[in-house]
Amino acid sequence: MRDWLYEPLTLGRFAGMALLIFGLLNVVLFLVTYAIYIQRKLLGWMQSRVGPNRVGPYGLLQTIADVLKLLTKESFIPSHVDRPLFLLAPIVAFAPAFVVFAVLPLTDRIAFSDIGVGLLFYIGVASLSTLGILMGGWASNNKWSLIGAMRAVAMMIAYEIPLVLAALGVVMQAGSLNLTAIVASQETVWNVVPQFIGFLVFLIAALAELNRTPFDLTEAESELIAGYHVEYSGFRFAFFMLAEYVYLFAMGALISLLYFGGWLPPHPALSFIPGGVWMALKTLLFAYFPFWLQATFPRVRVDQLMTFAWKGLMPLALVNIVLTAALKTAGVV
Amino acid sequence: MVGTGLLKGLGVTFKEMWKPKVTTKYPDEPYELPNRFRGIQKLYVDKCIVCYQCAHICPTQCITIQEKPKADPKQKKKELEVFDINFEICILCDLCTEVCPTEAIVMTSNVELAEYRRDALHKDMRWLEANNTNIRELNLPWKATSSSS
Amino acid sequence: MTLRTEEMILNVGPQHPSTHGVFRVILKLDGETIVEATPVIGYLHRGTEKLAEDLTYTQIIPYTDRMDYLSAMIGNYALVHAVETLMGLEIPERAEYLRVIAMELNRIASHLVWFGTYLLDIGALTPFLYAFREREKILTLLAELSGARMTYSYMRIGGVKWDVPDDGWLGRVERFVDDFERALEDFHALVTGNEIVQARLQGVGRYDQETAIAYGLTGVNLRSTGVAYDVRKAKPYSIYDRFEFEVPVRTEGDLWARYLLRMEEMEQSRRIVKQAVRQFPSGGEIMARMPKLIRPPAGEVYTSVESPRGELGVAIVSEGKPQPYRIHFRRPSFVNLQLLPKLLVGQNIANMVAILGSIDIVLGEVDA
Amino acid sequence: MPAAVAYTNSLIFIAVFLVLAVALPVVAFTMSRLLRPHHFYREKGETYESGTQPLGTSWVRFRVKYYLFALLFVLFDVETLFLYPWAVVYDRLGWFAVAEMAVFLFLLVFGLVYAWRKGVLEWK
Amino acid sequence: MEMTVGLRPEAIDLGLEGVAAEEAELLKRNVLFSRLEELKAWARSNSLWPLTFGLACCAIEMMGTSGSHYDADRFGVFFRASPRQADVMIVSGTVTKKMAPILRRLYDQMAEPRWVIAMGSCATAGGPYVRSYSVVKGVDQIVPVDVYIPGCPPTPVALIYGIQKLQAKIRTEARTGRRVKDDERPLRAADSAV
Repeated sequence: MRDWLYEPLTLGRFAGMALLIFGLLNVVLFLVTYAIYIQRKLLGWMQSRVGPNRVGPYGLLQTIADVLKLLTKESFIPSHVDRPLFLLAPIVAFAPAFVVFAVLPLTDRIAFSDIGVGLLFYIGVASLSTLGILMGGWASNNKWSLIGAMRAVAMMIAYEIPLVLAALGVVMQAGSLNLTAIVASQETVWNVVPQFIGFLVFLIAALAELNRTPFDLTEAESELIAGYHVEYSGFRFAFFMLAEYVYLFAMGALISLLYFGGWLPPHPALSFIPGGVWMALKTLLFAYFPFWLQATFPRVRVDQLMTFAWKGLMPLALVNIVLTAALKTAGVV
Repeated sequence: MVGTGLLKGLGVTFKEMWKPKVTTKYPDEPYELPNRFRGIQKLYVDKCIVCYQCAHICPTQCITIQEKPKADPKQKKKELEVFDINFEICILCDLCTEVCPTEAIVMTSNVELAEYRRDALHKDMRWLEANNTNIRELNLPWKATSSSS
Repeated sequence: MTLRTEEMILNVGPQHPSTHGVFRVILKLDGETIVEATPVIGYLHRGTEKLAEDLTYTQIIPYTDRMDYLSAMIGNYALVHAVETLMGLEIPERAEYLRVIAMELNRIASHLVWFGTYLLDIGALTPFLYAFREREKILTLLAELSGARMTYSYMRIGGVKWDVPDDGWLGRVERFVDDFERALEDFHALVTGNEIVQARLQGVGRYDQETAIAYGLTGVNLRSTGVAYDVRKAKPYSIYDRFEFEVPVRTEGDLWARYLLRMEEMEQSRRIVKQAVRQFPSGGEIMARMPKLIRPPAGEVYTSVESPRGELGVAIVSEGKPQPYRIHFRRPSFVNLQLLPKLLVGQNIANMVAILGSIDIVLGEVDA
Repeated sequence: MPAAVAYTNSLIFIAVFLVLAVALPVVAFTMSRLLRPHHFYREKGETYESGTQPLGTSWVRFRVKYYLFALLFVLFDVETLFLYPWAVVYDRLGWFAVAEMAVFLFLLVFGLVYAWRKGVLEWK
Repeated sequence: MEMTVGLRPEAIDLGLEGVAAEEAELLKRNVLFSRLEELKAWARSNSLWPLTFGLACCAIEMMGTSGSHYDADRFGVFFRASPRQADVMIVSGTVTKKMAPILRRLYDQMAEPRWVIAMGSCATAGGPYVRSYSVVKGVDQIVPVDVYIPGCPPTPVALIYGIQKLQAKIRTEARTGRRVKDDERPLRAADSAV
């Protein structure tokens, strides 16, 4: 698997890897399907109700029914839209969400690529999705979508920099942009300890990047009907949702790689449990964490969001860098 | 400190997750409605004296009554020929059961009345007579105490 | 350098999650900033007042249920109170206690709907469900009393329709009232203390006392500017003078003040219900002696009550017939809504939703 | 040269990811097209605007209030990118690089403070 | 004493006793086709997303249905604010003449397949406002209605029953391949076009 990367490629290996990637796609789709189910269940429990429980045992087939319904639901193109962009937008929004998985090593054995600039690749590609949202929102020729798309861009320009700056601390710690190397550098202590400020900034900025509560302004239902995808129906709409949830897992994986030691166990004594399990646990934890916030918090206003990002998170991220530099130079960590 | 309110809120939702849920099991188990609940009327055809009071009090005039032509002119008691409730527009205000002097029309707490056709919501005398489950026990408690008029 | 930008005209409503019904505002937007707001009403105009001219007074009661459908008990009471005043009726004490208990429970239920939907407007999901969970308990109590969950038609001219259910209903009311205190604490922990909520509400949608009075605002919308006007205290009706309760007042005049006031009003209603249950008379009639056909004497009357939304007034012109010659309702939602266009100018869409929610309109009442 | 091999292989696999990521929606939309009903008429295609007829188009010169933020964003993003190579080799550089980067960071902070004081970071 | 109202899902009466023999024959020949249709119907009936669209009093009971106590989410009922993504329009309240064209436009903008539930007597026939000058006497004059729920307003229980009845209708139509209800009122010409 990971070894294949370091030897010349044969056709067989290529086919094997392609199959594995296809498998990963299916795993991700499965995870997303059940993330939505678990989201509805968790929200239900936190709201003193039971959530879906009638479709299949314990409601387990609920999201399957939803997906099938959306698949067989009419997905028409409204009359006054910019057709090419309208059709392209869901693909542009979804594709980067899956491509970023390419640079995320899953364990010390399983990795699909090993490039030096893994972290940069992730951050760069992930922000492409905003382009898909902007395309969809603008092409719809709908005022609600337009406002939603504009908000998406506003959020992207507000939270990209704190996100990048917060990750810089981790890079300094590890001395590499390669995610495998970053994990390897956490053998003794996880980055969340020395980089706690950075972790907080990164987490908040990540929530904003994912458009999760309290930063779900782009599709703020009570304000903008459905935001940028108001005019999308059927499976095209489903792909916007899919992209959003795939990112949830990608971001969950990234946070566990950057700050929680990826596949490393919390204590060496626990290393009999395979790394993949640790990685999966951490990823799921961070993928489901936003649902808890969703059950609790209201939405911030767009001006508050900008102010918070530029006046709150930016200075905090800069302080984090200076602090890391100082500590490193002093030889504390 | 900034953030304590947020954390407290998270605590509330987290605690709620472990509490028992309030959701009813309704379609699997019957749903209990109070005795006084206003679902749909039940008619006792024998008790009806065809006084038309219910039809007159009805704010939406959804009750249609017709009496039977008397076969025997000496016969005192009037009898019902038609008693229809247009349940499309019935607003369940309970005034008809309140004015009925013989309690020939009373409320039941049956609420599962959805239909595919509008016509099916026209309930005739037979239907209303056959509707004999979940009938309200007491119709007018205050009638006994202050029926001076 | 200025950039030339165009204004965009955006319809908010009639189908919009945050207009609380079929209300429509036409916004002229510059970016997300509102330059001009034009409310459009009438999408739920059902001609209640005209219909009432053909109906006897008893028959009008179900229609008052459907005007302010969140507080139907208070609508019921407003009508029967006006007719009773016109007729000069003496109402049995037991009936008055039942009315007050029902009305105050209904006021809590109404504020709970406001609380839930308001928080939904500003993006929080869970308070809505907690509020409806508590409301469901009230609705069950009221259904046990009156037989309906929302459109009660419980009050009659001269009394009430039903006596207390004899299966310990009052005890259940008292238990609910005690439990509700804890629920309110939960709401405060979940919402009031939340910094995001505070940031969203404080200092937004502010107006001063003069404006409020000039626009004829009543209820919480007025009290948030420092005027302690509550019909229950100012012109006591029913038996409200027998209970100890406060009229909460704040002076900020912003969304936050109105939020806190409504939360505090629930607490005050809770107090009233508790006292009413304690003082509840052990026996007595629930209906005054009434003629079979209610014919108030010829004349005019205007009475008002404090609904959850403000002063709900009923004006009746009677010609001595069983039907009114003319009946008019002073609907607080409608009056309070007038200030909206002025408040919205210069705000953004997120604030618009919050401001509209804080006025707390019920479209059935606005359009009647 | 294993590193170079790894790099080429990685790029190939990333390309596979990209192909799959594009193929999935394309295949799904095609499948959906076969399964879903088609019934389009003029009223259905009308732009949705809360149930009313849209007043005017939405393709106007929309006032993007945050264009100053956007300009700052470009600036800061580029500057932040410069920080990355420095961060990677931070350990191996001496005090000189630290000092140099301190100057750079200072400029960044200075820019932020300047924008802040200028009121650019106010949402107007 | 508490009274109870019972419901067994199989007790839902479809008014569909016996499909004609030749139709049954036709069905047999199209087993594969009907299986697919049944699968679609299963998915659609279990994922009815109503449009967030409240008109009057009934809307509050509709909200109550998604509240904790009744939890419409159990059935996969999940409110969507955009008509493009909604499957069922629950007309909850009085439709006035001013509102009628808007209701129709919203219905038009929904993607197919789509259904309409007339909730409450106002939506069914005008209800208490049947004699009012400004109220539409029944929403079926504007959009084709699948299920009528009487009541003023219907309790959440009645609405859940109505939703179940709609689910039953969707599944039955897929299984038998014929409409459960003959719609006597012709739709607008636009509906039958294309």
